[in-house]
Amino acid sequence: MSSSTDFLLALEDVSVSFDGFKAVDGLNLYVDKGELRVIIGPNGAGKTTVLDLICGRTRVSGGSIKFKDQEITGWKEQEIVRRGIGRKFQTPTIYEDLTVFENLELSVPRGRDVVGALFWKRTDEVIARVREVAAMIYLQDQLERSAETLSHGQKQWLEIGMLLIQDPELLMLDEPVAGMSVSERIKTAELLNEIIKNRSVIVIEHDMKFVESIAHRVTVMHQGKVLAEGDMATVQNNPKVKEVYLGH
Amino acid sequence: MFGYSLGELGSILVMQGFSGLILFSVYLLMALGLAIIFGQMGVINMAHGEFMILGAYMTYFCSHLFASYLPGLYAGYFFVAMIVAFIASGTAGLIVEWALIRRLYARPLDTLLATWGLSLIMQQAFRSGFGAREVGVELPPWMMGSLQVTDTIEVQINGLFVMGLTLLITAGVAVLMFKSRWGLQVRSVMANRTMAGAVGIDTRRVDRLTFGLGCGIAGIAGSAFTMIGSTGPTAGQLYIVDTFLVVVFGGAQSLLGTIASALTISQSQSTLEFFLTGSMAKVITLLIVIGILMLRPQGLFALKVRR
Amino acid sequence: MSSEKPTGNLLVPTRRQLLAGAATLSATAMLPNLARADVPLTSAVNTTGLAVTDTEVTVGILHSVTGTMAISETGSVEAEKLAIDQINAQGGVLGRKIKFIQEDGASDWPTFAEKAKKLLVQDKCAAVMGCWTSASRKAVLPVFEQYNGMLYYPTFYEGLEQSKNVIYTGQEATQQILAGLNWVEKEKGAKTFYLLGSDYIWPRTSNKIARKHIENVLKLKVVGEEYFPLGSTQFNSVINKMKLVKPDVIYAIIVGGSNVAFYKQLKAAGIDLTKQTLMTISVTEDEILGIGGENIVGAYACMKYFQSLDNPNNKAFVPAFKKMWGEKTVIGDVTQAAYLGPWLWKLTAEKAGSFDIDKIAAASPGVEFKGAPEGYVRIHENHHLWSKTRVGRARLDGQYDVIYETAELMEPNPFPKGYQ
Amino acid sequence: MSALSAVRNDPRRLELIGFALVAILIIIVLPLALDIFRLNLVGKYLTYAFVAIGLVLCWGHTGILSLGQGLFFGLGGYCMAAFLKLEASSVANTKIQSTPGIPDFMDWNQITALPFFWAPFKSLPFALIAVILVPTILAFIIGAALFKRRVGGVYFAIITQAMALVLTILIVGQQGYTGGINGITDLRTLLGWDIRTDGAKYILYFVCCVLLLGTMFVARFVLASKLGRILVATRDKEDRVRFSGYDVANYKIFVFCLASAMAGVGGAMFTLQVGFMSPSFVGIVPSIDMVIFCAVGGRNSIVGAVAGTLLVNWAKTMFSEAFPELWLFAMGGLFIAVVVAFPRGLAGVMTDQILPRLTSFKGFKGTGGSGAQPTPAPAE
Repeated sequence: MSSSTDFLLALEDVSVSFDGFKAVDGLNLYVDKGELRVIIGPNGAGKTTVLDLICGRTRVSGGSIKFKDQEITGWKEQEIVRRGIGRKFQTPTIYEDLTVFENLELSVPRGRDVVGALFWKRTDEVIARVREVAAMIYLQDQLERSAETLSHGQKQWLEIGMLLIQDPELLMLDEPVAGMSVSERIKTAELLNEIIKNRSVIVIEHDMKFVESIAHRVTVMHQGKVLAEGDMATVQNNPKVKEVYLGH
Repeated sequence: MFGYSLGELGSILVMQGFSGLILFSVYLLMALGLAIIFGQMGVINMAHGEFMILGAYMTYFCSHLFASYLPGLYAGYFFVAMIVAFIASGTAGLIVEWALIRRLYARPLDTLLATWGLSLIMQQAFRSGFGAREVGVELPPWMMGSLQVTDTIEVQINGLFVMGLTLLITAGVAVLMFKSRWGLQVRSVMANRTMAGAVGIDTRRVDRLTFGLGCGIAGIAGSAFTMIGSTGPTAGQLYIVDTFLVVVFGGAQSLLGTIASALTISQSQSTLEFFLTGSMAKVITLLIVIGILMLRPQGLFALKVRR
Repeated sequence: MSSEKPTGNLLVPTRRQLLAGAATLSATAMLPNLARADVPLTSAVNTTGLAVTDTEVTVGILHSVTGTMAISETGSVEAEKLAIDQINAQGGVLGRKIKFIQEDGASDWPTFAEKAKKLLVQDKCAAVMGCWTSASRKAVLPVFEQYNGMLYYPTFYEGLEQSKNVIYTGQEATQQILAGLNWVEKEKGAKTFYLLGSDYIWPRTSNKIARKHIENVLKLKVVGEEYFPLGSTQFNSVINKMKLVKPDVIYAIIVGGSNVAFYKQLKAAGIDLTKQTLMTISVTEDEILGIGGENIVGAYACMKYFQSLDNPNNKAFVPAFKKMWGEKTVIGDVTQAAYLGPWLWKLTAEKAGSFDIDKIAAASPGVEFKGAPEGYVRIHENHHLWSKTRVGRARLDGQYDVIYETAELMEPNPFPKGYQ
Repeated sequence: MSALSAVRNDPRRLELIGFALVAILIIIVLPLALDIFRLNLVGKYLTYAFVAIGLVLCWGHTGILSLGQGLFFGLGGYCMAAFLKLEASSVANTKIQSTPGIPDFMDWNQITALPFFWAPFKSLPFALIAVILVPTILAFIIGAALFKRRVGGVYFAIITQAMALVLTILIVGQQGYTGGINGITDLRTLLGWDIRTDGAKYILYFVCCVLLLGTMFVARFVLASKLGRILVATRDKEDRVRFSGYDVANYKIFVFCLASAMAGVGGAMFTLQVGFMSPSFVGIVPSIDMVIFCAVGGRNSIVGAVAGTLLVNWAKTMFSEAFPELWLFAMGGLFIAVVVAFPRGLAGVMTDQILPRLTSFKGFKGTGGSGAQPTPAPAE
């Protein structure tokens, strides 16, 4: 089956195996422009691996991944990023040694080559952009704090901010609310709903409540395959899904 | 240089193959202890060579002990010596782990620096302890000489001995690692420290024993080396780079890889040595290893896992 | 580690204290000397600001006490201290006690240069006994020439050097090599030679000279020549090669730790040195300590001194050395050459009637030392020594039987024509 | 702007003060306090500081530990030595040789004509360029091969170490072309100017100081730039840097090359001041020693690196003069103590313990004077 062009992201028959164990097995996944897709599934279902495959962190054993109708399998991470895919890790991945400002500044999508970085000027424009994003992620007053002193939730936000400042067309979030307080979860939900206005988002999440609060479409993964797909209600009533979650 | 008859060339090949095998056993013996420590714990023990020399000195010590007190049993002193060497180096290893290494597990590169400092101290300790001069370890007569296979082919007895020893220890380590409960613990700790701790494995104890074992094996290696090499305060430094290359080249986590790489390196070295000078053979071997490592950083045998 | 330390080592500092004690003792004992009229005025014997007082003259000892070379250099240090001690006991040099400052070259050539400079510039040493490897000598040579010091260098070496500021108390290559080769040719009827060496200047130059002599003078055949990295411990390949070409003589110039590996592997490979002729110029009694007599018994060594040498000087020297440094110690060629240094300097100073470097350098040629353990030596115009060359055969107990010595003194010839 | 970087300014200012102190120490205090012999020694130590600064860049800030810096130090030194040796081997000086006009060690090894790769070193400009370029190119090759393949941490360390070993064996083995284990000795004049006189030694010392300060400022400029922050970011969260669209390998290659170039300059100054070059500076031991200098001073601090180098070497000299047999114990002990107790070295002690007591404002953080403990790059 050749790819259809109207999808932003199209995974077709993608597989990868580690020492014989098929972590992802003939997976098909299509994401529309402006869609917020939630991927759920029990541990070891291959959710994180899918993200790794899309962003080039892991090489596919077979199949094709198209982004904006362009084959990106085999690309380097930074190339994929520059193409417009941002990825947030499960545990907050930020530069503890740098300040919030510097964290965001480094993520500004300019001066990415050695020379550019060496003679980088911190223009008012950059500062303005950093401020703007900082405000979105509720850290406008924390700019000069060293990142390691932030709370867990704030770190999650900061990482999201570092992606936003690159203004990607596809944003992939791996358990964005893990370890967040209730109030932080609510704020995060708002943040996501803010974010998706002009881009597509893939979220991996366990917390069903949170999923309900944000999801458009849900994909359930199990043992490296897509078990079910559809809106929250249909998925929840799907017997196979019930079995996977409740069965054992 | 190539003016040999076919028969001669044949026996060259045999004898070269044999000396290659000796070199292989030597490398493997050196690398085993390191493979355990570096492969399983990620600790870079730059003092590995010194632990070997400690074993060598223990052997020297024993040979004198037997010569002066138990001349009757002299023929068999070497076996006792190897056990003593194992215990001495092993104990030293346990102490070092407790005093130094355990504070550095989070910082592998720093273990490198600390153990380098340690190696300096051990060298000087040897020098003040056993004198700056090299010591000669006398071997029981039965270990010397060689077996005449054909009129042109001879195999060396101590070479055979080293091979046998290597075989034995390698097998022992393999069993320990993959069959015994302790090996299971080691591997689980290396796989996931916190998890292992959670299921009630005393990770600290495992670490200490692993390090101790590694050093102990180094001790045995050192004692075996007295048969072919020299025993002096600084002799340990000669081995360290080779040893690390063997381990890294093999792929840190894999015992099989260590064996394979020891074989590759030793064979290429001894073959090259026959046609080039010793120096160039060494250089070319090293360059080959480095080259391959550049193409295949994870080493010969490495598990592919999700990072 | 510490638990296994045998106690023998603890003697080392003790010995040193003894020595210090002895030195001071003899110093005080000789005090009356100073009153004697024949002690020349300091102003007369020292016009260049060297460290010379009315009672003392300072010399330097510069060897490696740490690092890989400590193995070899320890003996030289001991010999030089013994010589200084004996000279002081006899009243010193020009009525002045010798005081020595010891520096550690740490087996590191720049450190040698650094320390040499310190001994000359800061300590103003009237002479320096030191260095062992060619590398360390090459490193200090410019220093001695620049600051005009006097170095007494004990090791047999490759030649190709001659300096106003150095007295070479060891043999240069031709002295050590030619006689030995002639001997094996005559006594052993050797036709083919296999040359081995550690990979650096001395073995390479020596083998070059050996090859020229074998091929051009003796009209014999060299069937192989091999070099190994310093510290190399794998010799099986070359041993296999030698088994095939079966040379009449294995000519080995392997140094340091490699020696141990080489001879052990030779023996293990079933090459019996009592049957296969092997000649070395690099294995002294010191090295045999590490190699083990049983591994080298039967090998021939060609140098100018062996501990077993039978002459009155040596009969006195060996016990004195053992008395000071312990019964176990052995004395190799270099150790003896190192012992010559202080004596030659004393004799030269007394001949010159001055400590001034220039006068010492000028007075050196012709100075003869009749008390040399090796018998008799005389300094040549080229600052090397006239000396006899001897061939020894290794015994099981790590000593050599002296089985041949040249009738005449060999003339030192650091730039041998036809051998370069 | 000023408001934003208010906090970060303090360590910067702090660092400048450090620079000033170093400058005063090496340019004014030491020359006045020490005789030429000791000063020349200091000059020798300072050449190691070039390497240590390079290590601050690639190890302290980027987390890539090279155990082969001696390689580049040596290459720089040998390039310089090659020029000086050729000048010293004029036909007049070498008429005693069988082939006059070539370096003595070549003559001893029956080489009868100058090898082609020696010829260009007759020109000083070429030699000076080579001093920087040769190490840089080699570093680029190694770096490109390894970093592009994401070889890091321990593996990089061991491979660089092996490279150092290879070059040592080559130099020793190919003595006809390299001078072998004796090295290239007896260097006399630079364009006719005798470098062995005390006067020359003074001048060379100050040249060395100036170059060192220059190097310090280059390093500071790099670290203060955004590139410097990317390096730190790479050290701590390499993946995140990649997912911010940077090609991490290029940054590593750049910093590794820079460090190597610095080492090369150090080597050249070493040759000029000590008067010869030998393989004993190319090998593993000197390479690790230099890492230790850097660790003692503080792997994150430029000033610390210089201070550490001076301190360790001074201690080494003192110790080996006072108790030759014991100094290895002291050295080893020092290394262990620093690594275990003060991972951030003198600089760390300075910023963490001493300054907070002296000054009112607390908790310096930033890329300059100090930084948090590095978590080494993951071994892949």
